[in-house]
Amino acid sequence: MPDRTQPDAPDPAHQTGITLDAATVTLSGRVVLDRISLSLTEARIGILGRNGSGKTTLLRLIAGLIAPASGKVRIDGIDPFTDRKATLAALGILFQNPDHQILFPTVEEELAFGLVQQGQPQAQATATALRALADQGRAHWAKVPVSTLSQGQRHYLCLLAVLLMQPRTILLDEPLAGLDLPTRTRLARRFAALPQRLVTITHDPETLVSADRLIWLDGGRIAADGPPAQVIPAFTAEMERIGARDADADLTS
Amino acid sequence: MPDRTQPDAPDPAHQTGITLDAATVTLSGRVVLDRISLSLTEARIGILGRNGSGKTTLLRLIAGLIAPASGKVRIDGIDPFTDRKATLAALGILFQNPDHQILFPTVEEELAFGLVQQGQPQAQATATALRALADQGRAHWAKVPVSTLSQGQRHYLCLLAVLLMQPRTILLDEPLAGLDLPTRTRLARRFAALPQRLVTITHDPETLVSADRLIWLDGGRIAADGPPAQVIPAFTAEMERIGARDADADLTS
Amino acid sequence: MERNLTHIALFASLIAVLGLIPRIDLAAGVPITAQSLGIMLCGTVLGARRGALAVLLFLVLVAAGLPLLSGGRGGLAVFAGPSVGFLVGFPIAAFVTGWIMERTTLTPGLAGTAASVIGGIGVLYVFGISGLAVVLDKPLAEAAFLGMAFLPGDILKAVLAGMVTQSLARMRPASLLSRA
Amino acid sequence: MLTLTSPVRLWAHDLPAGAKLAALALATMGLFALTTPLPLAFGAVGAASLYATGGARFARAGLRLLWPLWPFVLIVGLWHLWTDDAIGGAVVLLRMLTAVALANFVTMTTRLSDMIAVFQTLARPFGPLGLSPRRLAIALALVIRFIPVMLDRLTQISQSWVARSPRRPRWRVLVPATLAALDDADHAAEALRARGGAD
Ligand SMILES: Nc1ncnc2c1ncn2[C@@H]1O[C@H](COP(=O)(O)OP(=O)(O)OP(=O)(O)O)[C@@H](O)[C@H]1O
Ligand SMILES: Nc1ncnc2c1ncn2[C@@H]1O[C@H](COP(=O)(O)OP(=O)(O)OP(=O)(O)O)[C@@H](O)[C@H]1O
Ligand SMILES: O=C(O)CCCC[C@@H]1SC[C@@H]2NC(=O)N[C@@H]21
Ligand SMILES: [Mg+2]
Ligand SMILES: [Mg+2]
Repeated sequence: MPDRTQPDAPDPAHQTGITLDAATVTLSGRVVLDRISLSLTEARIGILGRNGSGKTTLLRLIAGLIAPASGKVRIDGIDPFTDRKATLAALGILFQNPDHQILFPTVEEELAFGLVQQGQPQAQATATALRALADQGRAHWAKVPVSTLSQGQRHYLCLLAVLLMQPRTILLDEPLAGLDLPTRTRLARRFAALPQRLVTITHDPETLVSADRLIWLDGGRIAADGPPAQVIPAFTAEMERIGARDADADLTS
Repeated sequence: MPDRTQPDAPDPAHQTGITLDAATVTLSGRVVLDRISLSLTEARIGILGRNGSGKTTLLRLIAGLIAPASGKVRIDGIDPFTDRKATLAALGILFQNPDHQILFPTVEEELAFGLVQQGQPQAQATATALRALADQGRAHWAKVPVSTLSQGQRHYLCLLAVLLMQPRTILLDEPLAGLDLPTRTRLARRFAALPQRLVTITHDPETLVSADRLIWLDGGRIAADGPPAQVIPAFTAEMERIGARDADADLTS
Repeated sequence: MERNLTHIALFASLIAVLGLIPRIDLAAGVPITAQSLGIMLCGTVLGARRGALAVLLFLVLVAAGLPLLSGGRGGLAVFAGPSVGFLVGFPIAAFVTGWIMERTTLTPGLAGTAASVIGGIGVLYVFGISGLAVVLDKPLAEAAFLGMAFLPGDILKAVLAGMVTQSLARMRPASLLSRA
Repeated sequence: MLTLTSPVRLWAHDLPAGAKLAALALATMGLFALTTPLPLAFGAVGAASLYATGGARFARAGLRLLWPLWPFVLIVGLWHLWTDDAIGGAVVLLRMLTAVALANFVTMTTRLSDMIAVFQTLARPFGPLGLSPRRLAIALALVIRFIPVMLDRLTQISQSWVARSPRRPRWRVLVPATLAALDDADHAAEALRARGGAD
């Protein structure tokens, strides 16, 4: 049985996708993303780059959590920073750290919240949340305090919460970091089965070999953009080259 | 030039090592480590195991941050929970998350703290910290607010802080998770050059192929204990077997 | 906007967590508690309006029945108990502390201590001691005598509040909403 | 989290929370209007019989909740004996114990969610000031969610300190703990915005 939570999610191929037009982001006076222009319409997109290269900032920009200092961002034609309501249907984001994402004390409340935000009445939202849990064989989770779930379980809860809102695009910030191998294998399988467009940040280029398109960020700019067969070898070679150099020259700044 | 911060650190071979004698840890009424007996005298020791298997708890127990509910823990003959003063010289710990480790606003204060606690006068401790930074080509970090460092840089700072205290054994909790490839390569190289005993937790068995001894924890007990050639294949096979199974059976608590 | 809401909520949690520091029963059933330090910090860090709202939020949960006051007490009963004056004074104390913090140009540390002494001790004691007088059916002077038992501890807390505020100003200047 | 709700279910659980609160407010005002021991004693007997309707276990739980008042009782008792004003002492103690017992009775027989719903209704008039019931609900949930998170943080901070120091951190955990609260607040704000904000 395929592992799909959203049988009726819209087909990503019919969407206009994510477009950035010379978008620049400045944080505390520092240019963190520098005139990024992109048009993303593929179903599986990967983002690579060193620590501090601006990957998370790019995801937050696309999700409308921060505004560009200059330039333009559009998701399926929507401005994600100003039109929050429409963005909720267009786009969901899985934060790198589940503890930065979970807002409610119990599993049921956490799941229902997004639906209420999308306009469902509370009772209906709770019912939908309970049904989703039951579908996953986790009906007993409903009243469980999130603080008693393990890291992997909290991670999974965040994913369920995002999927329940049925966004057309899902942004994933290092979704597999810190998880054990079996959990990684399973989550990867679950991601692969999703009908939505996925944009995934990772430090492991191997997990992106089957992506449609990879973007390599470096110092807030796009260093490479293309199919995995082209980007991965270049990226790996450069990372190995830097890694072989003396550490000191680079960690500085 | 070899990358050693502690030219005069004691030779691990002369130490009696870490011994656990039927140590049990109970957290909020739950048995998290179940009568663990170990005698660790090797220079490079790895700990493997699934999320929630008790790896971090074992490290905390060894570091004397928690007391065993029953059983005994000794580091070079010292009880790490009660004899804090002696333990500081015997043992340092790098926490999994740098945000859980850093206590002070600037790099210099963070580095000097441990030295002052070991009995150095403040002025001398600060001088030592500055010298260590200069040795690493990072003299300009001294007054930098920790919050403006990237995740990888903070990680590196935590490691420096531990090394500066010159403990005979260093416990590392997933020291490479979330770091980019070059930083990982460099840190791995630096770890390899350290004269101290290292106990490393990881989810990546490949990073432990050159260890002297691996311990595989499962559900708070030792599932396997031996050289990498023996433990890694068994561990990997089991993880793949579990990963292939349906997720639902397992994520359910 | 979201940021205001979450800061208010997180500081309400902070007051609750401070209540877990063991309390000492004293002076006619009003405990010595680290929670009054939480009240001061709400003012010095969040400022007048947000600080007072954080304290109110905390009190709403206490009234609703969560055992968040020191010693695991809570429910409507605490508003009928000897502490009622202090509890009513809490949000006002946070407001005054924040109000002073927002207006003085002293360094965050000095301002934090001064504002905490005026708001978190002066104003709070006016309410707390009046409450004690009503509950005990005693003249204000006698109630004030009982209240003085808290003074040494509270002065220490005001100094701590100043030090914490000073450190925050250095470490997360953007998060010191009272000075933003 | 532990709440103060009753271990036993009784008739008062079925009354609307708003009505119980209104009755409690009236009763408390009444108690403070009385100044002689006899009517106050009647009030105390009334409160005791309310507890009696819940059975022995309920009554014991109620008595336990009164226990934290012992220093108050002791001091007031000694003071009034010393000033030779036994009647005044009886008035103060009867009034206080009865008022607290009645309030506990309402807390014990009202679910947390019902109580919060009443507060939301009470907050409605303040909507124009930015205190909408919905925001109040989100804020309350956030507080409950972050209390255990913050406790974990306190443990982590003390462990990080102890790992490098022979001494306990004690009050020194305050700065890192407040910092953690501020950072958590920023993260929560972003998570809230990611799912539609609080308006
Ligand atoms: N609030 C801020 N103020 C100033 N600089 C910031 C701020 N937030 C992030 N930065 C800087 O912006 C750069 C990009 O940060 P970002 O979090 O996007 O990196 P990343 O590519 O996700 O890195 P990682 O792989 O470590 O997660 C970093 O150099 C970081 O120090
Ligand atoms: N304070 C606590 N109270 C109750 N249970 C706890 C507590 N801390 C940890 N545990 C439980 O103990 C078990 C072991 O936790 P530990 O952190 O040691 O796991 P780990 O092997 O380090 O996992 P990970 O790979 O996710 O870091 C987990 O199931 C966890 O839920
Ligand atoms: O927990 C309660 O019942 C409320 C406590 C009020 C205690 C007041 S706050 C000011 C003064 N300083 C203290 O330490 N305690 C009192
Ligand atoms: Mg990132
Ligand atoms: Mg761990």
